[in-house]
Amino acid sequence: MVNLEVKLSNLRFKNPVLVASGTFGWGIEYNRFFDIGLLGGVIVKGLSLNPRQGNPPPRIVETPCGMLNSIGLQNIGLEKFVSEVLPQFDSIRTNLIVNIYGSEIGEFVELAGRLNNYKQIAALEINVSCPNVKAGGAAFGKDPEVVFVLISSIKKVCDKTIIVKLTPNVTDIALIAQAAQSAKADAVSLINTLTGMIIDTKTKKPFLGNKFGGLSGPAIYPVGLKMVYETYEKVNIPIIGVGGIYNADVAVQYILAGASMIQIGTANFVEPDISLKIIEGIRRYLEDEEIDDVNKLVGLAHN
Amino acid sequence: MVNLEVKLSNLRFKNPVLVASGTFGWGIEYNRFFDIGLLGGVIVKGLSLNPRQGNPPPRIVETPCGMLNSIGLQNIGLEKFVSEVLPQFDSIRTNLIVNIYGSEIGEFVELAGRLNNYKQIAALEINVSCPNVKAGGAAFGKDPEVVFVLISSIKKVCDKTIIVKLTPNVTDIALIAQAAQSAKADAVSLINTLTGMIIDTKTKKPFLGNKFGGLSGPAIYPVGLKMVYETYEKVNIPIIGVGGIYNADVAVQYILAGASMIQIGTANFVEPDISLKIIEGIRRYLEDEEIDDVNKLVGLAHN
Amino acid sequence: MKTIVLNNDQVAKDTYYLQLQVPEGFKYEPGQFLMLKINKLNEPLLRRPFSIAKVDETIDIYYKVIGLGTNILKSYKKGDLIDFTGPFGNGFDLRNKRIVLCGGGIGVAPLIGLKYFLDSKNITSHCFFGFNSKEDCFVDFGEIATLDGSLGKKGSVVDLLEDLDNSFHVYACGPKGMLKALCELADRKGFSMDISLESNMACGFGVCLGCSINTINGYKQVCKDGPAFNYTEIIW
Amino acid sequence: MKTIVLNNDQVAKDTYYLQLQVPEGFKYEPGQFLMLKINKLNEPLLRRPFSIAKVDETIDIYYKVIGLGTNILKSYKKGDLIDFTGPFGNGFDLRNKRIVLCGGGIGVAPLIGLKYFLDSKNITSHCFFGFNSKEDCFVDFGEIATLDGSLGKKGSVVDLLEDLDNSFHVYACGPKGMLKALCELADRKGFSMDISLESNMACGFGVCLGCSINTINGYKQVCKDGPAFNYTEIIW
Ligand SMILES: Cc1cc2nc3c(=O)[nH]c(=O)nc-3n(C[C@H](O)[C@H](O)[C@H](O)COP(=O)(O)OP(=O)(O)OC[C@H]3O[C@@H](n4cnc5c(N)ncnc54)[C@H](O)[C@@H]3O)c2cc1C
Ligand SMILES: Cc1cc2nc3c(=O)[nH]c(=O)nc-3n(C[C@H](O)[C@H](O)[C@H](O)COP(=O)(O)OP(=O)(O)OC[C@H]3O[C@@H](n4cnc5c(N)ncnc54)[C@H](O)[C@@H]3O)c2cc1C
Ligand SMILES: Cc1cc2nc3c(=O)[nH]c(=O)nc-3n(C[C@H](O)[C@H](O)[C@H](O)COP(=O)(O)O)c2cc1C
Ligand SMILES: Cc1cc2nc3c(=O)[nH]c(=O)nc-3n(C[C@H](O)[C@H](O)[C@H](O)COP(=O)(O)O)c2cc1C
Ligand code: FES
Ligand code: FES
Repeated sequence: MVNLEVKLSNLRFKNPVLVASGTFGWGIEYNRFFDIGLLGGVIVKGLSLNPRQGNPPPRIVETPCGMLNSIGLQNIGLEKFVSEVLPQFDSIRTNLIVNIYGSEIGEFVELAGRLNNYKQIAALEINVSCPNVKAGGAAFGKDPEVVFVLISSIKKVCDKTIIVKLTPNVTDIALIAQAAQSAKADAVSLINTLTGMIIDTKTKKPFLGNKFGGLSGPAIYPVGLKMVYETYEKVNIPIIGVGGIYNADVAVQYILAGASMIQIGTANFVEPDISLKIIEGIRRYLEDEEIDDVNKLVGLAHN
Repeated sequence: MVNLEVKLSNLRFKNPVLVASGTFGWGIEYNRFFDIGLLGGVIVKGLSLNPRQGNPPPRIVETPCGMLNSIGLQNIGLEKFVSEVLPQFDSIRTNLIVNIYGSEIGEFVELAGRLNNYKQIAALEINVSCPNVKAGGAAFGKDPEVVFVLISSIKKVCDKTIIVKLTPNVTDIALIAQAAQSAKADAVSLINTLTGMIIDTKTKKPFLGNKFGGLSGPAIYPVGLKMVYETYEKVNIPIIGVGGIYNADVAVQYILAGASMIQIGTANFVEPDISLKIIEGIRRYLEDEEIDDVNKLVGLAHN
Repeated sequence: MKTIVLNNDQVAKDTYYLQLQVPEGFKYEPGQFLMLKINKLNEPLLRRPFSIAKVDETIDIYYKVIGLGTNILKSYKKGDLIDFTGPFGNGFDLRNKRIVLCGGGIGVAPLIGLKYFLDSKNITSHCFFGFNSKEDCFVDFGEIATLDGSLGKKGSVVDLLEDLDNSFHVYACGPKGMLKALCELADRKGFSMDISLESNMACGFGVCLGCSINTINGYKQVCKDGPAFNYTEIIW
Repeated sequence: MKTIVLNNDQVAKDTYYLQLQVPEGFKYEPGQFLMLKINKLNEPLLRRPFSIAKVDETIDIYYKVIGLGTNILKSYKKGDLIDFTGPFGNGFDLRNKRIVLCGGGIGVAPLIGLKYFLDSKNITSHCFFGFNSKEDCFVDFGEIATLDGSLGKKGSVVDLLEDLDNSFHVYACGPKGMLKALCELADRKGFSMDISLESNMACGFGVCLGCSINTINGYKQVCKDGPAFNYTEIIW
């Protein structure tokens, strides 16, 4: 028997497989396919203080081995989340992680502070890829100082495990990860989507209503993997790997690169129960390699 | 009849289709498949002052809809290039563009100065994605000031058309393009490869001999397209679009995004005469759309 | 889930008739759709939505060859396994009025099942279907209009509905242009109408929020709130 | 270029025999290979190299199902068109010595054509082929060794070459482990040897510089400088 259990700060996870924000709804929708209690954890869709409409359609388009999305963080807002979604997690036996964002630091802090009151929530994942209204629209996650201030402020009002979700659209992602570490983040997750676009040659206009979108899916996994690998050499806090994972082999690659846990995103759309298959695949890999504990795999590619 | 001819500084190109450095050898190798004189231009593989061995194998691996390469700029060096390759271009009726790099500014400048003497060469493409020895290994192309100094210095010794090839592995590629423009570059070409890696789960080690490689191919085209689109709004010099182009539709997307010309890279390996098919496809698109000049297409997606 | 392809024949120009074995316990309502994974590769990556035209002995789907996915789909042979999720979406909302089905092109597909269902309940309905040309037609019932006049009445199927009044309820599916024209007609004539919409989809069951359309009540998801919507709700 | 698949049958465990129509003007030398584009999609993206086992009425290729590409290749049927480039690479360099062909597993493929060629020139050669097991064997000539002893001599094919001396020249192709063992044997026994190597390839004709191997004369390209190399040149 191999051990798949992993720990992150004071949390225990049955296995290192999480599902990525924005690709798993509020979690419960997937119960029609399998018992989501079998997952290491569920990261629900990006939550903001107030409800958001999101971007104009069309919002998604397929690209070679990937997809672009410009959902624009559509969500029901804190109040409805607390009254309608949270109670359903009373009976779900896995870690609930809430992905949050705001358009300025104050919004993040208020949201984190209020979510701190709910015992169903294990951790917060802070999405710093959204545009920072006060800084003229550039993403929070592109400036290490802003990340430091943001995460420090959140840590003051929230004692849950704090994970910082980093954007890959930067020159040096490890630098941002270091800023998160200095601000006492418990972990970083990387990568969010790469910015991209597609133009419709019939209309001669950008295809997405929002012009630009985030590229995800198998196409981007070599990029995410490299960012995890290089960040692993620069920080001491755990890394959660995400980006294009579509089978157990790629999941294992992320763990070997230095990820303590991994997230499945776009692949959930293609194969709703892919995360279960990946858990089984990681178990089989460990058995075949005669390694008794998944934690022993983390970062092995650096040796 | 539609016009496909485009101009760049004082050069004329039969059509806007070039072939990308490192994917077309020294050009002549492709004559076994078709008459390379039919191309808008040929950008030959990265040349350095002295011959270079390149990186240890394995050097390439396939990824979803893409490939990673870590060739490491293997090449025969200036002397052999001048004596063995250049004379063959006397009889080839297309624009020869030489892609160059150095490990420090002085090397670039010497190379550009010496290449300035050869009439067979129409333009130089300056590859600033290679590691800068003096700056501790970070690429030249990540620092706008370095790009400014480098290109200004090259312009002093070389009066050929100067194209600056930009790396996408930066927070703000338009900023680098602006630096190139300030230094009086004649054009920028983007994008070079995205840095990525793959880990072999059998050996638990990075697959490539050099660990990291450059991701190219269809997978990356939405990223390249977006960078061309945003750079078009920030600079006045022509943009040459490159990254994942594999058919005429994607080529037209790049032109609509703002590229005056485009380069075909990885697709040359898959289909050696793809560049000819893309020229024909662009022509057919213009005919279908009843547009009489490819130059009228440039940047239309911004309207 | 996987099921067996029982038939995949061309029935009109670029139009194929796909029959799948009905998996045990499979339930569906007219108006719902399946998401098909076309091959085992990462290209095409996402599943493609197809309306269930009808389910009795088999699950019937009619599809038009458009791009990457449908070009591969047409090479499936009897006996091959195909991977589906669903059925997803809401069934048509049945109204207590005189019922008209109006379809254009491949949009006729979901209406076939509705007609079949209404017949089984002894509810009378009138069918009007439009195609570009005779060679595009894949139904053998209903009044037909073709743009080139090669079958039925020459012109748009919308013209066939000129006589409707507010005692009618229309279920419509088809290309955007046709649906827009129908909406204008409905405004003019006063009949009520549900229209079945399309959108690029990633999941098909409401989690990606990618298939939004704009309505007077804000963005709605085609896959979960539709695919049929009351026409007065849509902002084009 | 495209040509027609004439046969694609399984001939041993995971091993298929692909026969292609010989296009007009097609020329080849034993030792060369073709690059096949497996489908029209971007996945798998790159062409895959396969040795030409032999050309007479047809182009013969033997291939082993390994991963993405070969799993699709095996579904090709008689009459399908397949897209190739090549032939690329150098033919085997013929030596004026007593000739031995030594192949392991699918590495036997290119030696079939060499044997055929030598026979046609009335040059005597001795063939030694190794497989894991009887079920992997797809040749009906030569001396066979299998690791499990189910066919021929039990053990490695390398053991069959113990009697060679410096009057012999060996052409070898097979897995890395076997080739390394052969190199040691060659050092010990003094025979000369050319070995056919593999590498991931993007272009197949010397322009991508991706298929490099390390030699005492610096990096060389398997596709252009090989695929066969004098064994003394290789740095493992
Ligand atoms: C609920 C629902 C039910 C449906 N039912 C049916 C049915 O019963 N029968 C049927 O034939 N079809 C049906 N469709 C439509 C069907 O899903 C599409 O025709 C199919 O997905 C096309 O897939 P493809 O891979 O062949 O084409 P793709 O290559 O994916 O192209 C499909 C369309 O996507 C858009 N698109 C994708 N990429 C781009 C780009 N780069 N630029 C511009 N546009 C782009 C275009 O509109 C294009 O025509 C239905 C759709 C929905 C939403
Ligand atoms: C000159 C030459 C001649 C050849 N002749 C023959 C022949 O006659 N018959 C034959 O059967 N084969 C031959 N081969 C080998 C054949 O080309 C390969 O088996 C084939 O390309 C496999 O393709 P695939 O898509 O099925 O496998 P892939 O899925 O591409 O995997 C193939 C191999 O690539 C490597 N690889 C790719 N990605 C990774 C990764 N992420 N991590 C680790 N490893 C990876 C591994 O070694 C893997 O086994 C030849 C090769 C060369 C170079
Ligand atoms: C439709 C969609 C919506 C997403 N929404 C969010 C979000 O709300 N918050 C967030 O941090 N990341 C979001 N992401 C990014 C994913 O969580 C993930 O980081 C990214 O898709 C890369 O992983 P993948 O390639 O496995 O999908 C979204 C991705 C997709 C495809
Ligand atoms: C094998 C290989 C070698 C390359 N060598 C060079 C080079 O020497 N100089 C350079 O500027 N770009 C080089 N590139 C980058 C390409 O010119 C191009 O910018 C990149 O591959 C993206 O385009 P593509 O997706 O069409 O291949 C190389 C790319 C590949 C795949
Ligand atoms: S397709 Fe995902 S929400 Fe509708
Ligand atoms: S495969 Fe491209 S150089 Fe050998």
